[in-house]
Amino acid sequence: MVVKIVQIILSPILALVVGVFFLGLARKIIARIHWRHGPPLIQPLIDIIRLFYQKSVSHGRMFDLGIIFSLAGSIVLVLFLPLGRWCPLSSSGGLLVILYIMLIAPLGVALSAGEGANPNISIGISRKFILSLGYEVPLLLVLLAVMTHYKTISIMEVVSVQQSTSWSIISFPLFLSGLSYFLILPAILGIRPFDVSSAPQEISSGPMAEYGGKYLALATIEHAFVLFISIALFVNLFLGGAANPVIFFVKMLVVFVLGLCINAVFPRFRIEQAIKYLWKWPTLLAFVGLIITLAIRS
Amino acid sequence: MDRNQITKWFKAPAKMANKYSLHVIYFCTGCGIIEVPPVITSRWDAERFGVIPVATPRQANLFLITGYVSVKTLRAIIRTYEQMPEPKYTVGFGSCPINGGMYWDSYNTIKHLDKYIPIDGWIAGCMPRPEAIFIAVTHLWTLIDKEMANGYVKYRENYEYYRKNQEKVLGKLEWPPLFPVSDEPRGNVQ
Amino acid sequence: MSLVALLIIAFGGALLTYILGKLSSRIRDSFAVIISLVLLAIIACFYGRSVEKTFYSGFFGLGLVLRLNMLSWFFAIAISALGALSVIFSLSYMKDREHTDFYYLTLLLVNAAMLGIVLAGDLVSFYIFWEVMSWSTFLLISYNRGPALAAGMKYIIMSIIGSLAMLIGMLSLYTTYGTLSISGISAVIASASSGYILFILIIFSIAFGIKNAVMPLHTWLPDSYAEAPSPFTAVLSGMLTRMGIYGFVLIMYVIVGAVSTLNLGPGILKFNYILAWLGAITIVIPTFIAMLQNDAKKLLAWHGIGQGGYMILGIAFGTSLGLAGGIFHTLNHAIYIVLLFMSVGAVQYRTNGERDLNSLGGLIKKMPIAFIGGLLGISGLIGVPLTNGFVSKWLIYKTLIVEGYPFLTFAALIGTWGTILSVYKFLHNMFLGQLPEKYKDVEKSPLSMQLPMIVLSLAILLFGILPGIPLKVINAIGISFGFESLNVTIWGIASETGTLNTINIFSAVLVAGFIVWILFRLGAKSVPVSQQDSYAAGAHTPADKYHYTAEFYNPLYRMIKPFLRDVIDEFYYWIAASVQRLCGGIRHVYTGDVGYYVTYIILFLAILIFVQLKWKPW
Amino acid sequence: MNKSVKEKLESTFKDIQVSILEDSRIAVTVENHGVLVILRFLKDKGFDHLALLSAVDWIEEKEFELCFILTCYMQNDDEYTDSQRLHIILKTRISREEPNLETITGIFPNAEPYEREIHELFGIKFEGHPRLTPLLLERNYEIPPFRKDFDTRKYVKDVFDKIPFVEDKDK
Repeated sequence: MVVKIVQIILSPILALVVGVFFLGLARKIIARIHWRHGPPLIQPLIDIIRLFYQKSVSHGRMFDLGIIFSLAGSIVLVLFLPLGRWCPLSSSGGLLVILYIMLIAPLGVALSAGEGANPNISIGISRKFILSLGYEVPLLLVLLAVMTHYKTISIMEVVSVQQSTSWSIISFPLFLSGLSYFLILPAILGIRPFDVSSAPQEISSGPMAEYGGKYLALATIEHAFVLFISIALFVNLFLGGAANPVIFFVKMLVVFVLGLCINAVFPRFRIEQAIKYLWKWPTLLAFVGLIITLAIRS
Repeated sequence: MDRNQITKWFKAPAKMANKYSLHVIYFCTGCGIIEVPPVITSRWDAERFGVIPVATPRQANLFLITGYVSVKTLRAIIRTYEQMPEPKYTVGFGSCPINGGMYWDSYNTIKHLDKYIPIDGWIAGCMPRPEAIFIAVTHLWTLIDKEMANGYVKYRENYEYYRKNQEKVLGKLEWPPLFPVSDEPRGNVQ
Repeated sequence: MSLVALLIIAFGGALLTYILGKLSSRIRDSFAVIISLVLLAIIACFYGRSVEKTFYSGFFGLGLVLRLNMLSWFFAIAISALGALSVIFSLSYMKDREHTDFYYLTLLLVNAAMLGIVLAGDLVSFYIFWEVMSWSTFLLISYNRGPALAAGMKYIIMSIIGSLAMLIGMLSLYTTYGTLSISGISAVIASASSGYILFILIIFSIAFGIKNAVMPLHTWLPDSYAEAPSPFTAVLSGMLTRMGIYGFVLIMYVIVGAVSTLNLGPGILKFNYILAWLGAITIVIPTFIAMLQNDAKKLLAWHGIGQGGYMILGIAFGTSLGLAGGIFHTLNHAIYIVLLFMSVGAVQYRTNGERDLNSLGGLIKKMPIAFIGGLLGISGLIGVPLTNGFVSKWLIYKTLIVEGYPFLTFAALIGTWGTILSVYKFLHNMFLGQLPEKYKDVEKSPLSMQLPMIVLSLAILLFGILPGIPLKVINAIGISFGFESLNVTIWGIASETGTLNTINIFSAVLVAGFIVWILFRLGAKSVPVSQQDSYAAGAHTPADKYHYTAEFYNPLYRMIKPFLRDVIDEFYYWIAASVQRLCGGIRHVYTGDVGYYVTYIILFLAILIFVQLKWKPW
Repeated sequence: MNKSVKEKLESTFKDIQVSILEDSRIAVTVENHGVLVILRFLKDKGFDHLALLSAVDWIEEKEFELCFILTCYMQNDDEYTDSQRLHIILKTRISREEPNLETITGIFPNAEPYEREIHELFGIKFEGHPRLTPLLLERNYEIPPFRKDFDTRKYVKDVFDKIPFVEDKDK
């Protein structure tokens, strides 16, 4: 029982550290792609400390509670994901609960920013939801393919089966689903070609327009958690989790750097182009993957 | 550049964090904004010092007023400055905000910008070079260290006088005063 | 206290309120509330008893039977609870309207009729109460005159078609088996040929499909929800439309029995597989149509249709988990859709009837309770963990995945994401964003409106965090149908293929929320600011023009709008128009003066004589 | 080519002076009441693009001079007949005391902002103009700023220098 308590306390902290490190790494890699020296790796940490010391503006009670609820949702989601061998809350819901808790974060931010009474925010939120509908179609097909392939809804079982047999990204039907998940990863993370919902130039950073000091800090931390969660889900489902957190972290690093290098060179999509892209190739791959998995299973 | 001295971080985290994470509000007030793109892109790369442009005043703590300030732009500058959250710093870029520069006798430009909003640092030159922005940033660091970058405190204490000057030039302002003002009747000087 | 006395109190109470209404409105209001609460109390203490008694046997030789078992008790308690809450809600909503006695009479009549349906032990009394319910609903829908008359007409025509289908089914059952009592038929029907069982199932599912607005038969619902007065729409959407689900469960699992419904029809074309696909389509298309609506009540109406699809998916596969999911979703849906319609009603009451989402906004500061009700309602509708909607959806998804129907699960999951988009637009356009000038001095909703909203919000959270309470009752229903029991615990369902533990989720969210709240308090103080002080690129925010609502998901509209024309509705209107043309043509025959009629008679006689001479048929 | 335009102008209108400046420019001076007629005539001749409307303040002769620069709307640059490269500068004089003129937005709708600007900066009133509201300036001035008798140094001394610095608020 004590081990469980330690795991429950340790995994969100680990997720926060890894997430903030990934944010710093992202800015450094993008800078190096631009031939710039780029900020130090701990720059996001400095920004967060500064934001916590800066006063801010509040538009009402929902403006505060929404961002708190959304960050709490992200922290809880980390508890459901197996990090290496140990997974704190795996016994209470499995992939379906993960899928549904993933929608707490955008909903919380949308509710809190919505009260900011600013059209930039409303346009940003509507784009964020359209984008989430866009990448949700292939993501659901991918998760259903994994669930029907392993005939279970608990993620620990998926990881343990992969530990014994081969990684699911190599096995025949799930290779297509893995590829489709990798194609929609930037949309889930909200980075470069798909950062259409928080575009600083067009809609003055969308939902973040009215976020000042500590609100912006919580939003950055929440972005770090989303970064960690989406990549951890990919590693767990397709790269077979890991025996201990170190290997798990290395796998996540590889996936993140690979994804980032591909996507840092793209200009930002318009929202229609993003939806057309998301509903064309990734959905096709995921659909074919699901049909083959179904055929093999029955 | 004492960013890596850990002891300073533990002694005064607020000051150190403010120094090494200056987010500039990307607001083109005058002809000087043409100097900012080379500063933030690969030629001079301000991000090395933690200076990045942000979209809204709510997220910013440094306001770079670049180039001449026309009477119409002053209204937007005051509005943006008041929307920035507290520890905020302003830097006048170029000679026009200092004393009107070459438009010293024009009817339509603001001569001494610090009559209307407090300015922490000045960069002389009729469009100074991008390195001058880094000089301003380092200058701001020393000011923050010595607790002298208190433009926002000055603004809060003498808000009444700043407001009066603003209304002398701009007439009636649409938005309510930022801090409570004892509103004795003031004729608007035309 | 027998069932007959219960029904007498229900119907008598309705008539009595009408009479009292003549004396004074205050007495009528309080009497209506008392009657509803008394009914609720009586039904509550009927828990666990299963009674079957023929209360009147002289009805043309058929015994009218009243029956109470776990299923009927479950629906009865839901009906009376929601009926009481909507009566309390309509106290202040209908305060200054004309002929409110008629409104209270029909509202209590509808509640009483629904109780009758649920307690009916035989098909005749079932049909009688069904007709009473349909007619009083028609009267209530067309209460607001104007466009409501057309909506009422559309509703009553489709209900009559449904009732006729049910009548045909009953007649055929009576001719083959001689009895109409449910227990009698269910004992005998197993021996019937599968073709006959399929016929009975199809006939009854047409009637119940219309009432539950399954996809092809759904067109009456959006107009009637939008035009009926809000408190009645709450009852209409909460329980009345779910009589269809009660009917489906009755016909599929009580009368025909689970074993024969599940293997009806060859291979893939089983009855319940097609029904499941109908349910899946009913989830996806209405949810995306809901996204395009600009009228708050129409948006919720389309969601009412969409959620009906989840219930059909739940009960279609006849596993104990699926049945539990379907029935639990019926209760959850009843709770949060009533809450949402009450929230819309409260906003309507304060902004004198404003329903258009594009001209509302920023009401969170003026009507916080209505906002909280709306927020919890939509989180229940979406299925955010810690709300009741999540538990029932989890059950339904688990059945579909374990049974091996990934594409049905995909349709259901996409329905959820469609719900998120359209339901956030609903909440954002009404409560968030800029407050228009003309609603500056709107006050809070009155207490009699806040009370039901608070009760229902607590119910959503309670059933979301401790789902064991309702699931124990639902498990008992499943056992009464002969399914194996789920091991239900107070915090959820425990099973080896995946357990759901809501207490863990709740405590995790609580602790994480507390930590984040402390982190939030540690940061520097934040200054409250008005909506005028929003970022507008240095300009002053113009009043009434700084609110983005029209065409909220514009890029998505342009992509999916052509696919979402309601072709079925147009098809029905085309049929109606062609029938009208036909009758118009026939009407020309009767020109009104006698000369024509005499010539018609002579012509007819001539034809008869000619036929007789030519072919001698007689 | 501009010779034929010159003859056409001189033949139809009597009290106008037409002089050919360098190769492709014609200066036409006319009385202020004849402006509308000539503009209509030139527009029908194909000079349908009012490139600029500007004013000059001849303070010694106490007159304002308004210049209308007309040209043909060039569809595509390469094949151009020399008549289409022609610029016509129409000049007219109005007295400085009561400076008002007919508006030409009837003929050239795009003149509306030009006239508003000239009204704001020179004080010339255009009768029949849809909205003569201020276009560029934030404050209002007794003497319009572009007039020669507007002393900008005195104005700056009166308005801007009188505003005290915040530091010496206690004086």
